[in-house]
Order: sequence, then C-alpha cells, then structure tokens
Amino acid sequence: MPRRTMIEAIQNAQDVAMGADARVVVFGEDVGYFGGVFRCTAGLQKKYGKHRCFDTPISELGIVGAAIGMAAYGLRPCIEIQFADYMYPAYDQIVSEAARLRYRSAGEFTCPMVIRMPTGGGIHGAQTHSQSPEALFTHVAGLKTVVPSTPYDAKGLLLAAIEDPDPVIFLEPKRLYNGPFDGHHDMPVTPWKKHDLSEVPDDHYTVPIGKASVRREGQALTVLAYGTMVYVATAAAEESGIDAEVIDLRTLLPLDEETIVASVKKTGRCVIVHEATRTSGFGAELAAIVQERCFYHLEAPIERVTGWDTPYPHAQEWDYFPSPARVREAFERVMQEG
Amino acid sequence: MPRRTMIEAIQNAQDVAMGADARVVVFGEDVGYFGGVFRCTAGLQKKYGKHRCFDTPISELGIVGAAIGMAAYGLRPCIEIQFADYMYPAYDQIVSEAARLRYRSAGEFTCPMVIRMPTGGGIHGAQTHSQSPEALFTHVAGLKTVVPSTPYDAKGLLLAAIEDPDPVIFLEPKRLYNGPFDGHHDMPVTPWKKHDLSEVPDDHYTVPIGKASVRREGQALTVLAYGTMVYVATAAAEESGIDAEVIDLRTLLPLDEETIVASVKKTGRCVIVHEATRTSGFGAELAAIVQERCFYHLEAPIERVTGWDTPYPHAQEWDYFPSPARVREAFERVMQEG
Amino acid sequence: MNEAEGPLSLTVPEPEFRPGDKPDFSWVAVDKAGAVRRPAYDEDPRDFRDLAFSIIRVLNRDGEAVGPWAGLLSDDELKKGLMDMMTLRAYDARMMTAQRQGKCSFYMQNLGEEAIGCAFGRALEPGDMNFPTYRQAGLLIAADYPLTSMMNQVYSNDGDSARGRQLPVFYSSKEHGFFSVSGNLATQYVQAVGWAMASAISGDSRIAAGWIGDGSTAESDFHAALVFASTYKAPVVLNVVNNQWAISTFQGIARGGSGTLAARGHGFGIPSLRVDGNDFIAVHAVAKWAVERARRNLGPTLVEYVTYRAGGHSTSDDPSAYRPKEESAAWPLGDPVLRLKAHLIAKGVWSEERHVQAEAEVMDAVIAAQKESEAIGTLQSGRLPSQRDLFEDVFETMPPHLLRQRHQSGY
Amino acid sequence: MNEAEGPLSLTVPEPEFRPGDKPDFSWVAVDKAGAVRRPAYDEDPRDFRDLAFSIIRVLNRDGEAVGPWAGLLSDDELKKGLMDMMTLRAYDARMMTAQRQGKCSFYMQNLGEEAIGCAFGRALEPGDMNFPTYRQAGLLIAADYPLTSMMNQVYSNDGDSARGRQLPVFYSSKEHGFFSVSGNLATQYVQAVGWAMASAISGDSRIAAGWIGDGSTAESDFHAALVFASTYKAPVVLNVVNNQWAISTFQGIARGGSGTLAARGHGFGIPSLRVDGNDFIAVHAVAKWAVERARRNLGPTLVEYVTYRAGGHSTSDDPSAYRPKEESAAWPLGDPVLRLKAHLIAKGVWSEERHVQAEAEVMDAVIAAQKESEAIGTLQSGRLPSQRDLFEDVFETMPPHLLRQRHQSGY
Ligand SMILES: Cc1ncc(C[n+]2csc(CCOP(=O)(O)OP(=O)(O)O)c2C)c(N)n1
Ligand SMILES: Cc1ncc(C[n+]2csc(CCOP(=O)(O)OP(=O)(O)O)c2C)c(N)n1
Ligand SMILES: [Mg+2]
Ligand SMILES: [Mg+2]
Repeated sequence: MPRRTMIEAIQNAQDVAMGADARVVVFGEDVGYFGGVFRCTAGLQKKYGKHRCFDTPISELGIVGAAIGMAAYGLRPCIEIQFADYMYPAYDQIVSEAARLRYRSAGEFTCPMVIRMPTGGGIHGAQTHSQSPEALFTHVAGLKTVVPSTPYDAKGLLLAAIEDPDPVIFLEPKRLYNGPFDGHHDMPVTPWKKHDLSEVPDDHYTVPIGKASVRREGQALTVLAYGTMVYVATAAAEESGIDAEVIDLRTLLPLDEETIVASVKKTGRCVIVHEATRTSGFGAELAAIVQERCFYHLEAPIERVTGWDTPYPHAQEWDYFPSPARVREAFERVMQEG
Repeated sequence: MPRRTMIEAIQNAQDVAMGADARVVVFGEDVGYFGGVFRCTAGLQKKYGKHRCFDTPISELGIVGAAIGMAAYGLRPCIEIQFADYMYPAYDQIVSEAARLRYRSAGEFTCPMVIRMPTGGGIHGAQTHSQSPEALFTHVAGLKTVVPSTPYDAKGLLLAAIEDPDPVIFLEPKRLYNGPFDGHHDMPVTPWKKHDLSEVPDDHYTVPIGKASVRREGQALTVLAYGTMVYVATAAAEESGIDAEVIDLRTLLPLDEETIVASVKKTGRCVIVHEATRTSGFGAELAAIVQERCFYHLEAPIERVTGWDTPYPHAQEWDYFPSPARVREAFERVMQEG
Repeated sequence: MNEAEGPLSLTVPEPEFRPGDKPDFSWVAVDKAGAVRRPAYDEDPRDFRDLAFSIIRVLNRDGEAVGPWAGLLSDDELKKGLMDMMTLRAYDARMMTAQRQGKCSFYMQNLGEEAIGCAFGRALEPGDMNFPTYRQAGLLIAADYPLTSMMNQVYSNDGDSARGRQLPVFYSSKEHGFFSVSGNLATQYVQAVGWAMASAISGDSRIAAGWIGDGSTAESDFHAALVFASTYKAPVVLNVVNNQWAISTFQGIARGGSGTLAARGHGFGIPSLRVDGNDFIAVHAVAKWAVERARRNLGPTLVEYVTYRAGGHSTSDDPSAYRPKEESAAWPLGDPVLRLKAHLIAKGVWSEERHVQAEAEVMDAVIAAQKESEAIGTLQSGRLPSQRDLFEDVFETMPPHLLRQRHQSGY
Repeated sequence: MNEAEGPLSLTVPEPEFRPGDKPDFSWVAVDKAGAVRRPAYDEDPRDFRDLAFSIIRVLNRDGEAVGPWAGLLSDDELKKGLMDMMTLRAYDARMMTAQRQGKCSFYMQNLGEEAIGCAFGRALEPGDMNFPTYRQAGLLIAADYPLTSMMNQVYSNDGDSARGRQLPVFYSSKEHGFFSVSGNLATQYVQAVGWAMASAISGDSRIAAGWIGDGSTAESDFHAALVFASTYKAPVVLNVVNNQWAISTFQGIARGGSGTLAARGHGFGIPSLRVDGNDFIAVHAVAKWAVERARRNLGPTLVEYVTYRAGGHSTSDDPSAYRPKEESAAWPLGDPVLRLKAHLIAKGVWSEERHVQAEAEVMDAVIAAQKESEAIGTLQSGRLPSQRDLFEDVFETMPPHLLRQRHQSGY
C-alpha cells in the first residue's frame, strides 16, 4: 500500500475526484500553477487544465461567493482558503448563503461544495496562521464540519465531502500535514512515511461523514479530541499510564453522539481536548451533550483542556497549545474525583 | 421618574454620552437624518451635528473598519449594524481587528468602541431579521458581549459599554424594543410605558458590565436566560408553579459565574434558555461551566431550551421560538429527575 | 512645508431636498432620446467610457422610439411588455393592501421601477439565470411565472414552494431563471459571476445576470463580483438599479465622488452603460446588448438603470420622514407605464380605451390569482406549511440531532 | 435572436513568463522621466485620468532628476534617503540570515521596494499615521525607529514592545506613525480611512496613509476604503504597492481587465496617480503631493507604486517555482538604491568611494543593533517575554475567567 503524507492524501483525493467527475473544480489563492502554499493542489492544473484548477484574486469572499454560484449551477467546487484565519471575509457567504440556500429554496437550489482550510497551531504562525474556528461553523445550521487526523481519513473524508450534497467545511490540521507529531513539540516528529496511519490506497474510497473513530481503547476515562489533539491526547494516555479511551471525532457536525455516549457510559469520566479558545469552543457543546446524555454515569465533572481565552500568541505558542502535560493533569484530576 | 421604551432608553444613553464626551460619534446605515430604522438614534444628528452622527454607505465592513480606525485615533465610536443578521460582512474586522488590536500591540493601540445591533426573533423577520449570534462573539477573545432586557439596563449598560476601554458587542433584543412581551406571542403585549422596568432616569448612570441580575428568586431550579428569554422563562415559572430562580445574565462575556454558581448550588437544577440555534450556542458554554463548577450539587442533567438547529423560519416562527410551554416542559423534566 | 491652512473637517453628502423643500431636478442632466450611440459588441470599453456618464434613452417626449437603440421589439412584444408592467403594478397594489389586512407579514413593491425587470426578462433566453434582489418581481412576470405562485410565497401558505421559510417577495424559481432571493444585500452579485463562470467552465451557452441596488453597491460582494467578472471575463450582466434611495439614504452616500455608479466599472475595465430605467424600450435594448456580449464570450457588462423608487422602501417604511412628498412627481424620467402606453398610442397600436380595458384585464387576473391563493391560505389562516417542514431541507438527509429535535418539538 | 456561435469558455489570465521562459519586458510602457505632468492640488480629477495609466518618473537614465516632480529634496535629504534604503537592505540581509539560523521563526524582506517606504516616510509630518502592510519597514527606518527595536520584534525577545505576540516584521510604533501590522491582508486600509475621518471630525490637521499590495486590492476592505474615502473626502493617502506578485500569483489576476490598479480609483472619483516605485525622488514627490491634498481637506488620493518584488514572498517561499529567475533583473525600472546613488554621483555630491564607506557604515550600525538585540534574546534563547504575558492585554482589566486560566496555567 502506498504511503502518503496528509498533504499528498489531500492532493490525491482531489485528483481522484477530478478524474471521476468533470463537475469537480478546484480553485483558491495560489492553488493553480503553483499548487498551493502547502502543495495540496500540486499538479492538478497541469493535469486537468486551467479551467478546472486555477488561481484566484485574494478575496475569500469572492472565492466562496463564486463557488456558491458554481454549485448552484451544478458544479462541485472544492476550494481552498489559504489559512482558516482568513476565512472571516468569506464568513457571510458561508453562513448566510451556502448554509441556507437549500433551506430557503426548499431544495430548489443547493450548494454542494467543500471549503478546505488549514487550521490549528504548532507551527509558530502566530495569531493569523494558527486558529481553530470550528465552533464558528458548528453553530451554523446547514454546514457539516470535518477534521481528519490521518492521511487515510483525510483522503476518505475529503472524497465523501466532495460527493456530499451539502456544503462541507473541511479543516486540515496543518501541524499534521507532514508528520503526526506525537504531542511534544520538543521531540522529533515521525514523518508520515514511517507511520502506519499513512497507508493510503491510490483508488477511490470514502470515510463516512458523521462517524467517529476510537483511536485507543480504554476503561478509565474517555477523551474526546480531533485533529492534532488526537496525538496529544494519545501521548498523555501513554505517558500517564491511565487507561484512557481516545475518541477521534473526525466529524464535528453531524456528531457521532452514539460512540461518545457509549464510551462515557462505560468509563464514567470525560476529558475534552481542543486547540481553540475555551469559551464557546466546540468543547462546550461536547460537555453539554455528555452531561445531558450520560448524567447518571458521570463520576467526575467533565474537564476541558483547550487553548486559553486569548488571541493565539507567537513566542508563547507552546504555553498556549494544549500539551500532553496539561492533558495528563486533567486526567489525574478527573480520576481523583468522584 | 420618566418611563422610556427600550428604544428611547438606547437613544437617551447615546444622547447622554455624546453630550458628555465629544469623542463619542454615532453612525451606521440610516442612523443620521432619519434616526435609524428602529429610531434608536433619533434626533442625534440634529443635536450634535452631521460630523458626529451620520449615515453611512451600506457596508458593514466599512462601518466597523472605519470605527476601528477612529477608535485607534482616540474617538469613541458607538455604531449601529441595522440587524445582527447583517454583521457577518463585518465579522472579519470585528474578530481579526477590533478584538485583537490591544493584544497584538500590547496596549499601544486600543479599540474602545460599541457595536450595537438588534437581535432575536419574534417579529416575523425570517432568516435575515431574527438571528441571535451571541456565541459567535463570546468565542472570540477580546470582545465583551452584553444583552440588556429592560430599558433601565439598556441605558446603563450602553453607557458602561461606551465608557469601556475595549470593544463591546451590544445586542438589543428587538422583540423588547417597544414592550416586554410576557412570553406569549398570542397574548397582548404590555407596552413599556405601563411597565415597572421602564423607569429610566434622565441623567447619567451605568449598569456594570459583568454582573447578572436575579429577576425572580426561587429554590427549586435555576434558569439562565438573557434578552427576550428572560420574559419567556419568567412566564414559564409563573405558569408552572415551580419555584424557579430566573437569572438574567445581562453580560455574556465576562460572565458573572459567581451568581450562577451560587444559584445552582442552592437549587441543584438548571435550565438554560436562548433563542439561538442549539449546537454550539452560548447555552453549551453555560452548561459546560455549570457542570464543571456545580457537579456535586446537580441533581438532574442541565437542560437547554433553544432555537432548533435550523435557519430561522418565517411562517413557522412560533414553532422555532422557545415558548413558555417548551420551557415549562423542561422545568418538569428537570424536576422529575434525580 | 505644510502649506495647509485651517483644520480638517468631515464632508457628509446630503440630498438636495428634505421634507419641506420644493424638489427641483432641473440640474439632472438627462440626455435626449436617441442621442447616445450604440457601440459594437467588441469595441474597446476604453473607447466608450462616456456611456457611463450619459443616459441611453429611446422614447422621446412625443412618444416616439428614436435612435440607435430603437427598433428591436415588435408591437406585440411591446404590448406584452406594457401588460406585464401593468400586471406588476396591479399585483403590487393588491399585495400592499393584503399586508395592511394582515394577510402577510411584510411587502415590498416595485412602483416606478416596473420597466426594469419586465424589459430585462425579455432579453434573456430560457436557461439563463437571474440573481435578483427583492425588487425584481418584473423578471418573474416577464417569464410568465404564475401570479398565484407569487402570492403563495407572499402569504407563506401551503402553496409556497419554499414552505413559508422566507420573507414575502423572496421568490425562487429555477425554471423561470430566478435564483432564490437572499435577504442579505449584495451577496448574490458575486454568485451570479460564479454561476456565469460555471457556465463558461462547462462550455455551456447560458449566461447570468446579477442585480443590486444603488445603496448596496457599497457592499463588499459588489467589489468581489467586479474583480472576478473582470479577471475571468465571466459571461454575466451586472445590473445596478439606481432608484435614488436606499431606505432613507440618498444615492450620493454610496456613490461618493464618482459621478455615477456606472463609473465603478471603469476601474475594472468593464464596459459600463447607463440607461433610462423608466424607458422600457431602452432598458430592453441595453439588456439585449449586454446579454449578447456575454453570450459571445466577450465578458461582463455593467448597466446602471436610472430610476426612482416611487413608493416606500417596504411596508415598514414611511418615506415622508426623509424626502419631500413631491419628489417622485418631480423626478424627470416619468412613469414607465405611461411612457410605453404613450408610445403605443403614438404608433397607433393602442388607445386610451384599450388601456382602460387592459387595466381591467390585469386586475381581473390578479384578483383571480389572489382568490386561488387565498383559498389555500394566508399567513394568518388557512393551510400553512406543516410545522414538520421546519426541520426539512437543512441538509438533504436529516441528521440524527435534527431528527431528535423534531421529535422533541412534537412533530 | 441569439447571435452567439460557439460555446462559452473561461478566461484565466497568465503571466507572460514562467520558469524556463526568457523574460522580456519590452512591452511594458515606461514613460520617460519628467514626461508626466503635475496637476494642481485642486484640479478636477476627471481632468487627469491619464495619470492612472502613465508612470511618473523623475530620475532619467543619466541619473538626472528632471521634470515637474523634481526639486523638492535637498542633497542632504537625498543622502539620508540613500542611507535609509541601504540600511533597510542591510538589515533585511542580516535578518534573512538570522531566520535561516533559527533565531526567528519567519522573515519578510523589502528587496527592490526600499524606495517606497523610505521616501514616503519623508513626506509625512509627525503625528500622521501609516497603516502599513508587512513590507513597509522603510517607513520605520525613515522615521528613525531604532533598529534594535525592530530586531527585538523580529526575535520576539523580551525587548519586543508587543511582548512576542506577533509574527516577525509585524511592527508597531505609534510614536513613529506606524500602526500595528495585522496579518490579515487589506483590513487596515479601511481603518486608515476611519483614522483620517476621525482627524477630520476632530478638526485636527493630521492625515493618514493606507497601504496595500497589488494582490490584496481584490479584498473587500479595499472597496470599503474607497467607498468611505470617496464619500466623506477623508484626508488619507491610499497607497497600492504593485510589486507584480502576490506570493505565486501575478498581478494580472487581481487587476483583471482594468489596465492598471490605479484605475480602480476612477470608479470612485478619487484622483489616481501611478509612479515609478523604484525612483526615490518620484515616490517622494508624489507622496508629498497626495499628503498635501489630504492636508488641505481636498480628500483622498490613490497612488500606485510600480515596482518589483525582487526576493521571495517570505522565508517560506521559493519564487523559482513560479517565475523565471532572471525576471527580476529584466524588470525595466532598475534598482532603487543604484538609481539614487547614480543621481547623487551625477550631481557630484556622492562617489563610489563614499558609497563603499556608507555600505560599511550601515552594516556596522545593523550589526551593532543586532548585537544589542541578541544580547536580550532570540526566539530560541535568552530573555523572552514572560509566559504570564500570554494573558495580558486581552482586555485592559483582566476578567475573572482569564485570571483563573492564568492561574491554571501555572503562571
Ligand atoms: C447586508 C445587509 N445590510 C443591511 C440590510 C438592510 N437593508 C435592507 S434594504 C436596504 C437598502 C438597500 O438599498 P438599495 O441597495 O438602494 O436597494 P433598493 O431598496 O433601493 O432597491 C438596507 C440597508 C440588508 N438587508 N443586508
Ligand atoms: C485575508 C488574507 N488572505 C490571505 C492571506 C495570505 N497571504 C499573505 S501575503 C499574500 C499575498 C499578498 O500579495 P500582495 O498584496 O501583492 O502583497 P505583497 O506580498 O506582494 O507585498 C497572501 C495571499 C492573508 N495574509 N490574509
Ligand atoms: Mg436604491
Ligand atoms: Mg504584491
């Protein structure tokens, strides 16, 4: 089985999709000739032509707005926002238009499109290259939100997203683009090519939207994580000796509540980990759901380990980024309670 | 003591602020000559001149962006977005700029400004005149978010907001502009002028940002609400005969956790009510905090009564809007448990 | 070397007239009918920049159609155009009343601007797509969309194809080339460009038309649309309806120092025309020219329609608070219905009698449709969309959390 | 009546040259130095629209300063300008190396564009405010902001006045008229207009300058800035630095069919000038003209600086992947340092020897500053901002939840 980095898996998914369906078009800032600042669209313009893969003006609003028109026409745009931090100029088009077109026209017009964007920190990108805005999407009815954590999932979920009849926000944890990063910024990173989770078939396959994956089974507590934090949580579990079950949510909306609820009912304890600021982060929704649905099984308060409620800093990045140590401390607090 | 509608209280707060401080400027779409589509700025242009109160082009981005520049210069803009549903074009300026300017310049440049916007439903405004986007602000570090529910609070909080050294999002529940609406859309509304909470002094006063208000004391359960939902929750309490304590949060960020925690520790039960869509709404954060801080006092799962996870409909408005009946049902469920 | 003298001060543009003033539009430069030339489709836009500052007009004061833009429509087509405008006006009047009667929550009329949608619609081919605002109902009338369907939407009744989810007048009909109206101003302008790009990407021959109001040109989406249309030469007609007002705000606030809104196109190398929006024949001819340019893959055209919003902004608005009551009558471009009527009479193919009869005909048609629609229901009574519908169409397939919420809601 | 023939197709503009091609810029129309006229400050902008399509130049091939835009600066001022540009270049070179050595996370240089910031800065008065992008470090150098302070920011060390919170080169100095740089493109353009409006509202005499790159003119904020500046006649200079590239994307993608980016101003009635960005004297003269217009309350001016980004976009970029390596050398406007040097030599106030000596002087100054800064620390070692700082300055007063989080974090 060929091994691929997450970047290669994403590139390959788009290649497969464009090859299979002439309606799939790919565009964004620097994605055409150059193939994207992270190379996620490398070679696509050459292979499929300038009219199916092209550079755009620097207008996230324009990129998303044009894509909505194309989707309504009948194409299947898969577009790149260069960094999630730059999606705000397009937020109106995403929230007011893409998300609501099917609803407001009762299905007469629809908006099948994928908005890809690199997210998360850990690359010294400071406040404008590090954000994790997932909660700003999960609050909006009409959007699906997906966050892969492995090359295999990235390809399978991206193909599922491109084939989905509704708009999908596809958040790519850029800290994982080249290697899985086992939770510690000051230790060497295993490149994907040497990592088991990088086996990515050449052919078409999908990973279903809406299904979580249990990355590590355990009995003592449940960790809910996604993207880069899956590795941080796993490292914390390994290092703490606590028998934690690590669930990689993969899709935030629609959320796989059944997998979560089954796990928490089993373990009775829950820790949520994400990079985004804490207040009104997606962890709040997870905590609310878990206490709603597992109240009588919970033996300790649900803990959230998250980015602090500050803008994303630069020099202090590793004090901001949830570390295995912080997750471990939460594990210990949660195990002591109850 | 003079009685004022919420609109008059808001107009009066701006009048007082402009009179006291030449740095206060007021602008937005239709706010100048005409005095705002809801009349919240009526008379201000005439009184203070076109250079301090004026109409703007229809560009929410421009309104907020210009206001940021003015705030950085040293003015104190208090601007109106015509409906909260139309703040999205300005979201980038709010999130990436206003919220982070102090942080990224370590206080060298600051952004004291107020962004006023009518929010919430109940006026048959459909998807583009009904939204409650508070959670999209509370997630952003660097913003304060305020929601008054009475004319007295509206004036006092707005003056506090204008005098605040940081950007404040000021959400005005438009269902309450003219009368308090006792929870039932199909029953006559008491106009403010006949309502006790409409006594608003002429002079300057402030209501502190960050302090909740207990609107109804009770022992059986705690209701967390804000804006229009304070009246819906109170109606539900009155009608159900359940001894509910209704807390009007007034400020969502910074949140008055102490008042909340003290109440839930007393009652052991908690119901959260808001109009916004449920998933990732501010209710999720409230539920997460309450279970974190009151876990051992809780006798039942925290319930959320919210708008559904759909766009805001038109004909079906009153099926979407959290009704006293839905809140009552939640009260009953919460009382039965544990 | 600071040569400046006094302190700076802020300029805030003001309309010429406010309530109490006597409006006088003699300063508005209105070109003579027939005076503005008609460029070749592929003429370099730099060579007709003046057309963004003049006003293309066909109908002169004597009711004659004159000049290079005249002559495209047959008498029958013109009569159909007149009937369409009259239908729209009658429909508007009935719906304004219906709103006052509480049968719908809200309404927005097209009074004074009927020519624009009704004439533009005739310049399109089936399959072309408009991305309209709330004030282009004329496009639907021109495309023979049933009045009953329009009313069902306005009444949010069970006959509304969009299940009562939208504010009145936010119509949608793919079949009639009318994209679902958004309440957010300007957002759809760039979507029109995207739709047109998609057509070009697909090697199709269909073209798109974007619609925006004078006030809304200030929005970001307008800029994005111009950038994308200019860069990719999208086959799109970019329409700006300058009806002088954006709620209470006069067009000078959006226009700033540019002279005209059509001039906005110049910064993008987009050919820009300005046309008398109350002249049915001129609107149609200019639309046809722009549509043809798009169809020939020559790229976008910006068209500014100079008109006047004769009524309030919506049923929530009272314009006498911010402009003189007489302003509408003083507006120099006249009434689109009366002007086309006069032309047809001058041509000898219409008469005052026929017109009175036609008025009765359109009113009958509107009333018949209204009966049919009200038999289904109005916002306050009759058959409304099911409450279950609230949960449909958020996604193609209802995800578990929504199913659960629908269940909780009792439906 | 569809006269169109074949199907539609999408136009996607392409740069003239890609890696492997031999660049040839002979098609770029470069006006002769001294050839473009200098309008009066209050001349009607419609009467000098041509100035958005020409290039104002002062330094001719013989190193002479000629024409109506020449003669504003003394020899000493010019020498200071040359030294500033040389300092910036030396500083950039050192910081590029420092980045490769891991002393900072990232860097963006100004290579080839030094004249713009260095000359513009000289046209301002104390109290005026720039809203710069990441490529206007020349403004700081011209304002005599200490090199050590700049380096402290780049190294995110404990001497950084912004506490290491920002990416390298995102400087901030109110005192030096340099607004805190945002990483979000274009956002600050409209803030500059707002700042200028505030000055006008306050009856002040200070003016603002907005800065944007060619690629970023496509962003919405650019449009909002032009709309607001045009409507309120804000005292602001709107600068567009057209360095031909936006990362890997050539300026034709943002420009579309408009001919030049300066032409964007025409749609707003904003006077628009285009200037040789590699000609220190021309940049200064045009800046001075635009600043003076603003100061006289005559409103905004749009200025496009035609230049070339001679280096990579940033330390993360390798331009040889998307443009010919020789393109920079083939670019017809030459090097700003060499051109000003040649002028001073031609004038007899500078020499090759003095230049060599000056190069040593600026390098000494840069190295001395670097030593001082590195004595405090670099990103990887030495004194860094405290971790406690992470929680400061979110608000003026730290609210309880942040206090709790800081406590949790162990600081
Ligand atoms: C993004 C956004 N901002 C504000 C509004 C509120 N609003 C509705 S119509 C309108 C005026 C529009 O004026 P114009 O574009 O001239 O169109 P007209 O109504 O004259 O046809 C405003 C401000 C809105 N619907 N959307
Ligand atoms: C809103 C936003 N979108 C995208 C980016 C990523 N980005 C950073 S620089 C750049 C290119 C800017 O080009 P240009 O405006 O020409 O400026 P230059 O770098 O040439 O000075 C891009 C796309 C960003 N910083 N902000
Ligand atoms: Mg208008
Ligand atoms: Mg550039």
